[in-house]
Amino acid sequence: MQLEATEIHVNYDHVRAVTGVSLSVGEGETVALIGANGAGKTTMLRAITGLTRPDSGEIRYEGHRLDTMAPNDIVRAGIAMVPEGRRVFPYMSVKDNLLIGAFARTDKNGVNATLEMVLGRFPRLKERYSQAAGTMSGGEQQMLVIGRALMAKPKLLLLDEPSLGIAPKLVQDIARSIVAINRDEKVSVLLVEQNSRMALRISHRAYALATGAVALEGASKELLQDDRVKRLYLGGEL
Amino acid sequence: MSILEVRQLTKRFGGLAAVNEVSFNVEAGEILSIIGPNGAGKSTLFKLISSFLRATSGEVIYEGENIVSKAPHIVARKGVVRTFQETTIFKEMTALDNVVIAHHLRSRASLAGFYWASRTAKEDEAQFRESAEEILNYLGIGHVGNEIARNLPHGYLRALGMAIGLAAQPKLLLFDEPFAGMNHEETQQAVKQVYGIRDRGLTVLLVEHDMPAVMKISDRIVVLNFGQKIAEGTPTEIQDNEQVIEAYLGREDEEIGL
Amino acid sequence: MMKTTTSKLAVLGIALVVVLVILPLIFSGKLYYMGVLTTAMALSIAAAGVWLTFYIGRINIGQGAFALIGGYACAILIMKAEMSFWIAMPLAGVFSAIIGVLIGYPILRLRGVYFAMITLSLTETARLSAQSLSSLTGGAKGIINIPLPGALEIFGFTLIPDFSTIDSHLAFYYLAAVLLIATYAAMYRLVNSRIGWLFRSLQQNEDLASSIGVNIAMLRVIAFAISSFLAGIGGAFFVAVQQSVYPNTFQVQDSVYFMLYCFLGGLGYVFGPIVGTFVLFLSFEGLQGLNEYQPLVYSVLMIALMLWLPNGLLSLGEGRRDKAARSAASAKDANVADSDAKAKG
Amino acid sequence: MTEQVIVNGIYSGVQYALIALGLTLIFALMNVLNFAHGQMYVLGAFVTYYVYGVLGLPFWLALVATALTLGIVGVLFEKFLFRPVLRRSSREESSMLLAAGTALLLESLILIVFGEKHRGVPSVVSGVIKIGDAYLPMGRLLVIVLSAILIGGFILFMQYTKPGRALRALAQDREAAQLQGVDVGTYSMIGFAMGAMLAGMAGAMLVAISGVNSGLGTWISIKAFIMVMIGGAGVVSGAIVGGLILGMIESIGYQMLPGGETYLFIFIGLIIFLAIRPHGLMGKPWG
Repeated sequence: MQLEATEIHVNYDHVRAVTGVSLSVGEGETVALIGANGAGKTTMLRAITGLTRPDSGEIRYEGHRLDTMAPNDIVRAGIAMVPEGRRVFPYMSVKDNLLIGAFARTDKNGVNATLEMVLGRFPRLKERYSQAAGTMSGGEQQMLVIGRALMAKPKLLLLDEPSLGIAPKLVQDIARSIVAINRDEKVSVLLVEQNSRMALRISHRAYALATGAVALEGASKELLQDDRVKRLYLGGEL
Repeated sequence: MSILEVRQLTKRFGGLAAVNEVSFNVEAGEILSIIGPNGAGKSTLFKLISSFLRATSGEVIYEGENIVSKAPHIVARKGVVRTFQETTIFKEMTALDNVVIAHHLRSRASLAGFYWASRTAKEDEAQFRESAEEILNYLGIGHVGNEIARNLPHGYLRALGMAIGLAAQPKLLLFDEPFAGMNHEETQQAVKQVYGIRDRGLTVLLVEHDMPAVMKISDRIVVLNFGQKIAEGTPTEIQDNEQVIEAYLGREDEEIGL
Repeated sequence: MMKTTTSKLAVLGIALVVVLVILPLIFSGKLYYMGVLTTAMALSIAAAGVWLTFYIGRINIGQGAFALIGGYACAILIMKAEMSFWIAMPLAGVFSAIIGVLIGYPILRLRGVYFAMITLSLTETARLSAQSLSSLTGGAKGIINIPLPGALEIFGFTLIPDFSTIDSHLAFYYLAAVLLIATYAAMYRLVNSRIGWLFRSLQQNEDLASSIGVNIAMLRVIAFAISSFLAGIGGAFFVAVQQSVYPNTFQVQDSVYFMLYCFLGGLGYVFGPIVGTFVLFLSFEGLQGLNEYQPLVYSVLMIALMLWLPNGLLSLGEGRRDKAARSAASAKDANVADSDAKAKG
Repeated sequence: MTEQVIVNGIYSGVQYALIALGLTLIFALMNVLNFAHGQMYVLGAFVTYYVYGVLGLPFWLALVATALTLGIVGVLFEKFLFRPVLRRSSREESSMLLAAGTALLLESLILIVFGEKHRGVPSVVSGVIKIGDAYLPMGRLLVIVLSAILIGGFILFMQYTKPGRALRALAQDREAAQLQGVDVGTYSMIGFAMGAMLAGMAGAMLVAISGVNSGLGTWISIKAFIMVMIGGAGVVSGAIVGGLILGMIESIGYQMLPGGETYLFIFIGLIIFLAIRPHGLMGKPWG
């Protein structure tokens, strides 16, 4: 497995956010992490990228321990994250937002090639190239942060709620881009989503979290038909 | 009878409507939950009702009086009190002192009276302490009254937040995600506490995303998505509402495959 | 835990009273030392005000302004209105407090560095006002030859003799001691009354305080008015000792020092400002022998204290374990708070 | 007459903008209000005085020496003082006390090394040009041009270089910047050093015109705070606008009012302004 997290526990300020979650992502796989708000999905991503230190457990990426590395070194190791809530750099242009995504890279030509690829994939970004990112619509900003993450040429892409607050029509566009990125760029994807139908449709495997623990796991196709997923969101017994 | 009427309440940030013409009523003595997917505008709505944000337009009628955009302490004086998520307590005070100070609205003595420790002030203090102890015991955390609040475990902090809210003697108590980050047993406990609060004669409005808890506890539910009210009804009605399911799980008809 | 700290501080207070009475016996005849002690006490009074604004969560670097206002008010009342010092001094305090309310009401909405910056520039404003309003203040030449306090008589009975007829240094010393004790007794009472609890609630969380019905805007102004009052009293006293006041009597540097006194003593302790003022001011005077190296040594000491004793001198008295626990807790809090804040932003 | 006022305003304004830029950079990156900014300015002036005035080396070499010295001071301050204190303490007060301590430290060091005397240097250039009715000595013109070049260079650096982008990203969203691989520690240090350099360069220009003495620091810091309050803390455009506005108001005030009253009115105006716009003209995080 490319990424393997074992028995992760995270507490924030006395709050148990994650209690013993284990998950893995294989090379070339798209794995969905679904569950209602507050289930601990984001915390798992933060633990993988080093923004939050797990209280216990182990995270390995291509054999190396991640849970002792600084966030900037984790990026260099090939993991890029699209944080929740479209965290663009609002007063920077689209261009600068994309270029900062390649901050950890030193291959200038390679960066230019990636930039071409990203702009090809998201033509809207090309139209808004020198506009301040904060003035764009939510959907455009979401494309930008995905593009920004791709600029790092990651081997593993972590996406936190890309459909959040995006109009339903655009959600489909974003879902299609995720599929295409996984397929064309040979990037493994760990997708955190509340929109479980979308996430299950575009992923190979999925974990469903509830109150900080894995409640369901399995092939996405099967979970899509599983009524327990709905109950996970809207209440009722599993 | 409606204790609270929210009418066409709107809040815009820049051009974006975080809450868009939302209207609903809260009946006296009920437990009403506001739910919605992440980013739906729940917490903005919550802050508008408790007056921690100024509304762009619309009204919040409490007992026949429009309280929209009044200072939070004035709204609290009228009987609409909010709680916060668990980290918002007076961290460097003991749990008991947190609740004692929260009796502020019940003071009969003036500030000068408190300074000179007048008889009324002494009576107030004694009464506040007694009442604070009663509230802490009622919520089952009386035994940690003398702990510094920042050292308390999470479940206790949540109860402490409720205790602070209760001490202000509200008629309408607004809960901000009372079950977030709790495990199953803690949630059960907290649900009981909320029932208990209703049984004390209060009306409860809560914003929450723990669905099992919301379904269990609520008399009625209001569902928001993209800042608009998309449904209102009993838990069973909400669970079967296709629009609600879509808001949470996404649309069924999309065709995106691998 | 609260109880033991309280009684410890009470003991400290009594010890202070005893020391203040005994000191002049040791230093009798040594005018310089008496003067230094008297000044330190006057500064402690103003520093108590700064401490109170810290107590409601505001960084106040404007105390020099209010001390200057108090000083001028007192001087003008004595010289132009020919008032007795004993009336002029309290009026000076009240005048400072009124200015404090007028300025405080708009600016207390600001927090953190914004409030700090605006208060810092208040001190310059006060100095420039004193310079410009020369018909009232004498401009850069200041007001000089202010008479010593006269006798205080009530119903023909002399409570305090005319200072010019007695050892005025000793008289000022005891006056300062009385004012100091009165100030800190009043502060102690304030902080341990419900008002103190309300102030603490503001410091810890203004939103939560307003949610339980506390009128936070009013309380902030009250605290700032008390602070300005104490600055006015301290300033008036200082001017009476100097028998003169100039626009430079209190400057930006002094405002910064007031803040440092509070930090050094410890922001969590009512008596922190006394300890901080005495330690810093006396060591400052003690370092006079080092000539130009004096401020250097002083600043190095200050930075070293900041690095190793961030909770002030009085925190040395706390149990070591408790301190370790606190700093560990605050370190983790800081991380979480930082990421939380960013996550929300 | 009015033309002279405008010329004077621009002359002060560009220097002020340079000072405010350094202060706002440090604030935006670390949320530290650098009380020692004025002292850094004075230190820069003294380095230039020493290299150019005493050693007689070329003026440009003095500027380079100033930038290097202040850069090193900035690095040392950040690494050994601010970083440990900021990491350990969540209270804003701690960094502020530390900043006040460093201001005093620098001021006393300057006093020990350079003494109290006012120091001047020979003019870098001589001559006067006339613009309309206004006279502008060549020395002042040089200051205007150099300041404008530095401000322009700073903006270009921030806009178009990789480290510049990293600094902007860090100021706008610390965590998202980390996720792009920006090392917070290194870039906070770079930012602090650059802020110190900007203050020092402004001081170096001053010495070429009116000389320097060790007591100027606090007043410069206060002026820098005023500019930042006018423009909005942590915003590049705010610092520039704030600096130019202050320079212009000052110039007009000195023309119309006697003595110190200009600043009295500036302060009163500022309090009223802040009551209406608490976060200044452009108060938003980093632009």
